[in-house]
Amino acid sequence: MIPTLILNALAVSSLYIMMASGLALIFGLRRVMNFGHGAIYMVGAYLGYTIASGMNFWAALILVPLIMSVFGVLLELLVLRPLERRQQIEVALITFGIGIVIAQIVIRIYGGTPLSVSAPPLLASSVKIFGADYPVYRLFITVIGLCSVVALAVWLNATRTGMFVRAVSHAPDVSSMMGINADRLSLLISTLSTAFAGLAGVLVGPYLSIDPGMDVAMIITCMIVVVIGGTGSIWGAIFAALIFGFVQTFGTVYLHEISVLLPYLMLIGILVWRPQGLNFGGGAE
Amino acid sequence: MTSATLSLRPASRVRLPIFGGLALAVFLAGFLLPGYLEGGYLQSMLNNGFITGILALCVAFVMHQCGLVLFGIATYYGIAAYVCAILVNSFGFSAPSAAALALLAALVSAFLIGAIVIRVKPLAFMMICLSLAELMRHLVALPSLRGMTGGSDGLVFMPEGRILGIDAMDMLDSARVWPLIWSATWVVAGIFLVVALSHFGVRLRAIKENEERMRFSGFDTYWPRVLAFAGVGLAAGVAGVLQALASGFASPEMFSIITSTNALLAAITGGVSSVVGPVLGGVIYTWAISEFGAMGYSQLFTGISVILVILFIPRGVLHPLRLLLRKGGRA
Amino acid sequence: MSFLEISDLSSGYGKATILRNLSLSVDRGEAVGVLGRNGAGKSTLLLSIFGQTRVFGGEIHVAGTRIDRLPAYRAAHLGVSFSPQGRMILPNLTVQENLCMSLATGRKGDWNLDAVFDLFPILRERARQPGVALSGGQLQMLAIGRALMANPEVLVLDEPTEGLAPVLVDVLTEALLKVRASGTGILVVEQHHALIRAVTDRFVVMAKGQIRGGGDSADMAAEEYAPLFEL
Amino acid sequence: MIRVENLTVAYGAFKALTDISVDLGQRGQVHSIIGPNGAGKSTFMDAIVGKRRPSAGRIFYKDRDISRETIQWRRKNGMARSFQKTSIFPGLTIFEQLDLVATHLDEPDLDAIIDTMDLREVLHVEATRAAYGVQRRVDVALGLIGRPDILLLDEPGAGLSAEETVHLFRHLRNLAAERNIAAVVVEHDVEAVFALSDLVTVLDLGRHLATGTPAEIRANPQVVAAYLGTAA
Repeated sequence: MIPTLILNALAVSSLYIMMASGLALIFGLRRVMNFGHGAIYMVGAYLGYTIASGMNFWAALILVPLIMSVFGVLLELLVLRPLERRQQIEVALITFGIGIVIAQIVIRIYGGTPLSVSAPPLLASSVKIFGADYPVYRLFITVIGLCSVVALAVWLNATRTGMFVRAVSHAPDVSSMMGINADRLSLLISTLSTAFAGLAGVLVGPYLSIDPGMDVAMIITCMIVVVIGGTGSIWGAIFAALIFGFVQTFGTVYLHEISVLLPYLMLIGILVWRPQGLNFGGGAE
Repeated sequence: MTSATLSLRPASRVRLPIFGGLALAVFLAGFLLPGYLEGGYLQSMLNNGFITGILALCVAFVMHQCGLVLFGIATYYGIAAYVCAILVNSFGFSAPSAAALALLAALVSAFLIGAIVIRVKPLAFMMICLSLAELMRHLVALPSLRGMTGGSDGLVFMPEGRILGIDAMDMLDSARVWPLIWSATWVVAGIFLVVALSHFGVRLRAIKENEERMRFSGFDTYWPRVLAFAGVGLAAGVAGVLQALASGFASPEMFSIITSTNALLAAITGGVSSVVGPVLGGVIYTWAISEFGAMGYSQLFTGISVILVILFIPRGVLHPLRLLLRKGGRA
Repeated sequence: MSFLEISDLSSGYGKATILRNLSLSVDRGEAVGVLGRNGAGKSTLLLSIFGQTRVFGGEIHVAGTRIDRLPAYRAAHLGVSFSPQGRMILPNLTVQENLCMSLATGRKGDWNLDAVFDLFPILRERARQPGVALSGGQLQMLAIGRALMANPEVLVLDEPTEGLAPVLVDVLTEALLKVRASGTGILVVEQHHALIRAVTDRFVVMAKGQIRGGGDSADMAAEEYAPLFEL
Repeated sequence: MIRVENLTVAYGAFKALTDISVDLGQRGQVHSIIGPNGAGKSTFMDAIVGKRRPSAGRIFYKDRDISRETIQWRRKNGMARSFQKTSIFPGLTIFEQLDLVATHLDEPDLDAIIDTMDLREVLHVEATRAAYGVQRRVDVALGLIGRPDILLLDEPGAGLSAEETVHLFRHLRNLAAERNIAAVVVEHDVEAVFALSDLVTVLDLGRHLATGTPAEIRANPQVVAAYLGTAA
């Protein structure tokens, strides 16, 4: 029981990590909270459904992040850059509006009924872990989640571009005086962030279900994760996403229906304790 | 809290009789409205519009006085509606006592939440308020509370007793409940206006402008904002009770993001520094959303409105008008 | 037009005007010292070049390109690089990463990690440590090294000797002379007359946001300049 | 009025101020604090008004240890400050903000302050629309409200032209005399400091170098070496 739960928690956390780290990266660079992130994830999921049923799941896994990165370019060029001088809350509200519009368009196209995607044959089986049958697909999500965290860490810490991203996140003015072009980095980060959201969308299809409320549910989750992690702190967000996944998974089993309230109670609890969030390991603020 | 006395600028004092007279005339004329509308669609639209207007006033107040975006006003609105409905249904309270306790519940919950969220940064404040509304939406829909809250179907209730001379049963009639909604809007707007003009209002705005200087001027900067937040919760509770009484219904949808977004939109469009603008905004958006809703586009309309309003009129449609009236200088 | 040409510049922060109609130019390979009391506007002058102030009037040209309306990062790309006051080393980046920030300019030249490490050997030993772990003198070396990594035509320094022990001032003077010898120009704001005299060709004196005068650095001690330093 | 004993303020491992002991604030006098950038002047100011907690040492105000008192307590008990970066309430009119603070601190004669700081003409202007020199005067006026016993001013001349600085300093000198308050000023403009101060304290690298009359300070060889240089 417990090992299965831990694995489930890791699988869910992986999705949250892919989402929340993207949000935190954009926030670090641009000080903008992208409230449309949930809608991007939703588009990823529905596109994934279309491609998976038209071609196959593996094509969706490759194509959707590529297509979604176009949204990132648009986000940077049409929203973040022109609105650079507006207040961060105003920009956040605009992304929120954009999120609603995107979600509504998706609902227009696909209708309001939940859809499901089946896992590809290769991953549809289950394996024995600690004596219990466990679906391979969930392990697959966890592996992808872990890989993306490792890739992100390597990219941020071992490449020159990653170092520039860290520099701008910590000290935008010093970085600009040293000649670092934050606009170009922001384009890259936006693209990465939406691609990750798309990837999470594709992955969620065979695991949970695809429905019209998934954008709101995800953005609320992401916001709780980001606030708990300390606004803008990437590692804080990743850690908070892990906690969130575990609390949610174990809560569902041991606390039954009360578990939907747990994340919120956790949020309130942490804010009473530390109004600035957990925020360790070098947040942007 | 030492003083809440009015301190108007000299120029405003001269104008007070004129504006006061005009306002009184409009207020009295409002009661005659049902005679012209003869109930029906327009009247219920107006009722809903004014209720949204009260919520918009709350959002505008917090934005203008505290510089914070209250993106979760639905929390207190919904709490009041549910408390009212539950007290009537499960505990047999009469309408007036249920309404009074519902307002108290809104006030207390806003006070407790305010005490936590007022300390965090503005962006986190916005996100937390939104999350709390979602918390409530999930809470009232819990299957185990179904007996009390009606679960995801919402809660129908039939109150008894009279509030301000109107029988609670009659309130389901849109024309009969109108005087209550109309005067409540005036009371809320009036109180917000008086607070804004009082020393307490100036103090709130001063904290918004420069919290550090306030501390260096010997002021406490935490409790005034918590109190303001609690007061706003109470006002949103008024809207919630009105909605509950007018429809005999409380539903999880009252807590939805869309409720909060519409109030926010109405406040920004109307202009957060005015008390007329947000109410007007509430009426206009309620009408527009109902029109677009008939075609199934209500959320799309909300989304597009958010983008356009923030992009082009972040300070409200009345703002350019005011600048014109003011002719550059302060009246 | 000189390589760095500041003409009739008025700038400041928010509503406050600090510089008033200031003009100054630095040629390729030339070294200019800026003197003046605290609060004279020397730092504001340098920050204006790097887009960190609000420009109310006048123009700034670098290598013939007008930069006061361009994004702040462009200045470094065009060949001026900055060692700011207080060093502004990023504490959570390593020494080597701090140095490599300047690679963003994409400018090629003789200054690379090895050259900077040769100039300041202590930085080589500390290359993998975080910026926060350095002493004041090492931070200053790092700031100068970071600016050199951009291979500038003109190196801009704001109070490089601030808070340094006298012996370190000598080390710094030596290093700056080597920089000059490599053909790089220098614009330095400084309170230590000795350093200005040793390193620069000419000096100007600022007071209350304006340049009040100047001359050859070699003659700084001359009688005729004494009134300037009383400003 | 203020006695600082062995004050040390550290940010992590870095000591911004080391073991400073000095008496400040004679009624009716202007006491200036000078020193190079990074000497710890602002930290010193912050420690006195309660924005920064001392790591060691104590601060006495009217012979009472106030090291642990809040900013609000200090203000209510007669310690006021102005800011290096103008710190006023941009969206309020000048009257609104003065009136607000005056009501809170029971200032009996706001009119006198308005006249002293020459703000009568601009009372109903929104502060952000006022000229920078006016904003600086509002900053000082906010500090004057409530009959403070001691007024600490952090670089009142920053961002002002030479004429405006002199203007402001004349105001200050008159104020100290008229209202019998102690003015403590952190300032860069050495000429203005020497011309208008009764006492001068020099800080350097977080240490107390000297305190004395302008004439004594000018003649102090240590100060000349560390700070004034050829300017002495």
